[in-house]
Amino acid sequence: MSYTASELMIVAAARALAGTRTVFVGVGLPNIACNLARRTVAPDLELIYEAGVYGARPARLPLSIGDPTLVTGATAVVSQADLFGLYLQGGLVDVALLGGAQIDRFGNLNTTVIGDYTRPKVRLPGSGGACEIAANARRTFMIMRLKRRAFVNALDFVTSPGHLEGGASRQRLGLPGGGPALVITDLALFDFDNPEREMQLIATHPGVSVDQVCAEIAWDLRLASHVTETPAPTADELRIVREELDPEGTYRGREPV
Amino acid sequence: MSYTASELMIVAAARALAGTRTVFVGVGLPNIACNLARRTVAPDLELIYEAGVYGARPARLPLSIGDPTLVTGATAVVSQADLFGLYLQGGLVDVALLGGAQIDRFGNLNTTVIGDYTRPKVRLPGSGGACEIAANARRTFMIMRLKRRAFVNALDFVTSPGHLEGGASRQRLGLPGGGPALVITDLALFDFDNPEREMQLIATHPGVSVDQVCAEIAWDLRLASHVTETPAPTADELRIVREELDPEGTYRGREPV
Amino acid sequence: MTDKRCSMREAIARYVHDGMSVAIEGFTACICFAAGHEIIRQRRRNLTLIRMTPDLIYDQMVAAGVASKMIFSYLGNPGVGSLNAIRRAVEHGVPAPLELEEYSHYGMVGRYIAGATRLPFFPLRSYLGSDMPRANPLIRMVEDPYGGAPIAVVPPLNPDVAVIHAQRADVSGNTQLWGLIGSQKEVAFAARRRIVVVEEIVDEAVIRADPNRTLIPGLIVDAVVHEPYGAHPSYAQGYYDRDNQFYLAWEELSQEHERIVAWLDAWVYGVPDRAAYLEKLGAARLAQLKPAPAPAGVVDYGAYQ
Amino acid sequence: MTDKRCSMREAIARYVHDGMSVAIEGFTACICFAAGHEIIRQRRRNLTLIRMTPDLIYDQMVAAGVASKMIFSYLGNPGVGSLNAIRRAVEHGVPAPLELEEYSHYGMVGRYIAGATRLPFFPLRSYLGSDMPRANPLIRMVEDPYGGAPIAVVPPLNPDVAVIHAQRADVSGNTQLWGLIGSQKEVAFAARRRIVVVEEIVDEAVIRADPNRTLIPGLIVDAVVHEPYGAHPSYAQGYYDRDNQFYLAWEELSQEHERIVAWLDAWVYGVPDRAAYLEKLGAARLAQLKPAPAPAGVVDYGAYQ
Repeated sequence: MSYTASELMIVAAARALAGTRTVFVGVGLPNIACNLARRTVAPDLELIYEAGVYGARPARLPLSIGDPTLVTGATAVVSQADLFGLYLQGGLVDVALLGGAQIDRFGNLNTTVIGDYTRPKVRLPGSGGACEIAANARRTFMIMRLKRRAFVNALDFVTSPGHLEGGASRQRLGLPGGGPALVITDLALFDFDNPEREMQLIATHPGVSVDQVCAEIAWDLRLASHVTETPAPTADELRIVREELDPEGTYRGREPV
Repeated sequence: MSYTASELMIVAAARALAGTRTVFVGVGLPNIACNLARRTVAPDLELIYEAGVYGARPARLPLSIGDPTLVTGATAVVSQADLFGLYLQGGLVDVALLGGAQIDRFGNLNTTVIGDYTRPKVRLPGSGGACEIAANARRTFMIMRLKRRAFVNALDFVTSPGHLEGGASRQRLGLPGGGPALVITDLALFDFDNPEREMQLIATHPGVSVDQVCAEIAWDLRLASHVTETPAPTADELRIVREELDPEGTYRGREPV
Repeated sequence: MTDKRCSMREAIARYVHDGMSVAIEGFTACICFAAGHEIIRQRRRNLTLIRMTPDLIYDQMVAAGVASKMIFSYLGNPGVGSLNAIRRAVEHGVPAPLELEEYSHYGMVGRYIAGATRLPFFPLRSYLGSDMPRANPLIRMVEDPYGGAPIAVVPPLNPDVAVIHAQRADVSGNTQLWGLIGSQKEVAFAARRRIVVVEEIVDEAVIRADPNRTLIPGLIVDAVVHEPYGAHPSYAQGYYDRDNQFYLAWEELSQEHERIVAWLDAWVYGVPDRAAYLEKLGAARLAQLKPAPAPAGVVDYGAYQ
Repeated sequence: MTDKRCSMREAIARYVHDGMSVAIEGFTACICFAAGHEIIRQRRRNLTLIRMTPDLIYDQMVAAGVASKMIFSYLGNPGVGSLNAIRRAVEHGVPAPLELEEYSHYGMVGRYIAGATRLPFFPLRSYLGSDMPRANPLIRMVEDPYGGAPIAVVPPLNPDVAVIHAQRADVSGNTQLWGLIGSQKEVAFAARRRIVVVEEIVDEAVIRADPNRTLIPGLIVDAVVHEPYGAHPSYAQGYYDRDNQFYLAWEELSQEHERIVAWLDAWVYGVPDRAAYLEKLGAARLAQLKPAPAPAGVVDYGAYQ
């Protein structure tokens, strides 16, 4: 069964959420991944949106993180003071899904500028909630396309802290959350399960070689002791994504891999 | 027309609220005084209760500061975090009414202990909200019976700051509110309108002599340049108190002066 | 959705142990006397009792000997007088000494907020010029990095257990409160374990029909106890009034320790649970406390499909 | 009770002046485009625009040349793409340079809270390990007086004027919101002047029937503007949906400054007020945005007499 790169990313993210209770999420791929997880590997998963929503039950595919369909029928809708203070900073977010324009080997993220901060070549959106999400969530998963200009040696700007300079540097600074745990891309998966907390390849997607992955990464990529192959999406996973979660194909893409 | 000492205190407090917009209030005499003010000299007066109520419209005489009759029909009911943070500390309280077991010449109040803090002779209620009310309200009015054991030279414990050591000492410490402005007792009225911010006699109640007042005060009492006589309650004021606000006489007392 | 319902007996047995810190909050409203009585019945000892206004509930618990320490901000029988049992413990060590840790109201609220939001401290414009920081060295000062005057701070407070009384919840603990909400939300998020006690268990759909009223998500709730009139003699807005008669009687009754002991024998130890307490109280007395209806009106969230 | 109703034209003329700082808040929901357009029409200049998510409203205002500075936390067309006019101002100084003062979302919320509660700073667990404090020296550190690690703080923010869009208010400005309440309450209390814009003016009794929903008291409100659909193309929960078609069209339209100028001529300068804008938009388009009903259900506050 053929599938798109986006579909594979959705499925990989959903599987990684197995058993998770709460996830801090935005719209688009992450939202679909979380809803897929709830229908498959994480039936108790509750979605938290920075707009102030806990336990959303959207009646349609939400088009923005503040879509009114996220409000109607939700478990709780709260002020952003409470969302960031009680839910996020209070330590109730198990996993947060983040993206970025640039990521480095320790999972630090840039969503602020390309170029110099005061005279940027490209002005990006900025932090939004990402800086505090990265600090407080128990674990963060990154979802990004694997591209050499994104997986860089040195960020132009550190918006959201990952494992900082690696090792115990994150804990030493007193960041309460555990930091980056997984990077999900269109070509491969990475984790940080080594003492240096450095991004390492754990799985390539079907048909992708390790060399292809390395070619898209600016630094000398570390490989896990066993690099596996990501299992392809199952028919059931694809059916849920295509028929239930994104029937109009807004986010899942159209080009098969 | 005869009246009780409590009725005179209620009336004096109500008159002092002329033109006031917001008052931070407890139950009992202060509550009745505020409701009298709203019916006479301060039609726009809104009552704020530390329980979290703004703009109460009680359908009966409230028996505690958290009486449910204060909630039903109120303009707003909020968390105590918001009540103390947004309303009080935010600077929206024009006048606060406070009481105490001891007061000194600068309007500092003790509601904590008589005797030593760690081995008290009498354990009093403590601050409640009084400490921050005294710090943040634009002006505070004290309502107390005039007794020598209450109007003391040195407090056993400073619970709520008044004008501290007098003069500019309150401003120097950075307290945002203006501090004590008026003391309403069963024998006389006092203000602090002098550079030393020291309590001074401004009016004696009908039939009370200055000597009687001085006899109930531990320190050498300062007199305002013109000490007047408190006008007796009017028939209309007494009617509102007796017929509308406290028909069962719970708070207004029974012994005529 | 996990069904977390259990009896009060089970909830206390499971989550409240000797030596723990316990917060039964509710400012004048929704004070869970049912939980306090069950803690007395199960003869817990050396508890640290946390509450802004100890009210009659802690007066009873202190007289019963469950507590060795209290963290609070106002010691009074609201609208009536003193808390005589607590005063006896503090002034005369009867039935046992009681250590006090004392704040102002906003200081207590701030401690809950700092505890709930994992902050090292909560800043507030209070305590300057007061003796309270001398009496309690946990009230400290912080410099303003923007050049203003120093400001007082209080440290986080994370009770081992919080008991929250509310109007309604679903079986998994998604909880809605209205009327005086006090600091119920803050203490719930600050605590390590949370027991929610409600007047009504409602369907999840009732909660989801008005998500802005959900102050406590089931996510953080460990036990849901369905205990109608569990806040008597305090009140639950819309369900019953404060039993002021009891508050007045307590002022008299609590003058002597022995009379409280007798009262506890009759009304706490002498009844197995809240249902028996209510039966003893009598339906007529409860009926008197019932308010006339005052519906809130309906708002529309809109169905976005 | 003072009647504070006035037209949007009067409200902006009276309270928004050149050089002021203005916050039109509302997180995705209840963004008061009507106020933004009136500010453009009245040709205000050198405003500091404050908003967590500038959204299309500030993209339009920056393109129109009203702003010289922006304080914000996320620059994006939510769910769609970039804010092209703001990017042009920042990257190329078109139509004029725009100074940026940048925080994270929680930092902005914290600035509002500190402003609203007269605190010298708001502490939050963010910014450590980020370059944001280097880019913005107003983000500072404070030592923990209880011996923990230092914590980041942000200073208070007190906009000269806040514009709050909400579902309903009474004539004196007692305001109720539901759905995403964002930081509307915090920014309202933080501001020096507040303009409330509502879908419906209701009787005071409607407000008093559900006091827990009153987030902004009339006490702090300077003007009440009745402006149905005043948040279009954003939405008001229960009243209308987001006009996503417009958000998608803006991504395309805003690619060139000249096209925005033409759009402003047609939709802002070319109409005298919101009523004319809505007429131009057409009743059919508005009707499409109407959700089916989803009533919240009723709670009872009880009449205590």
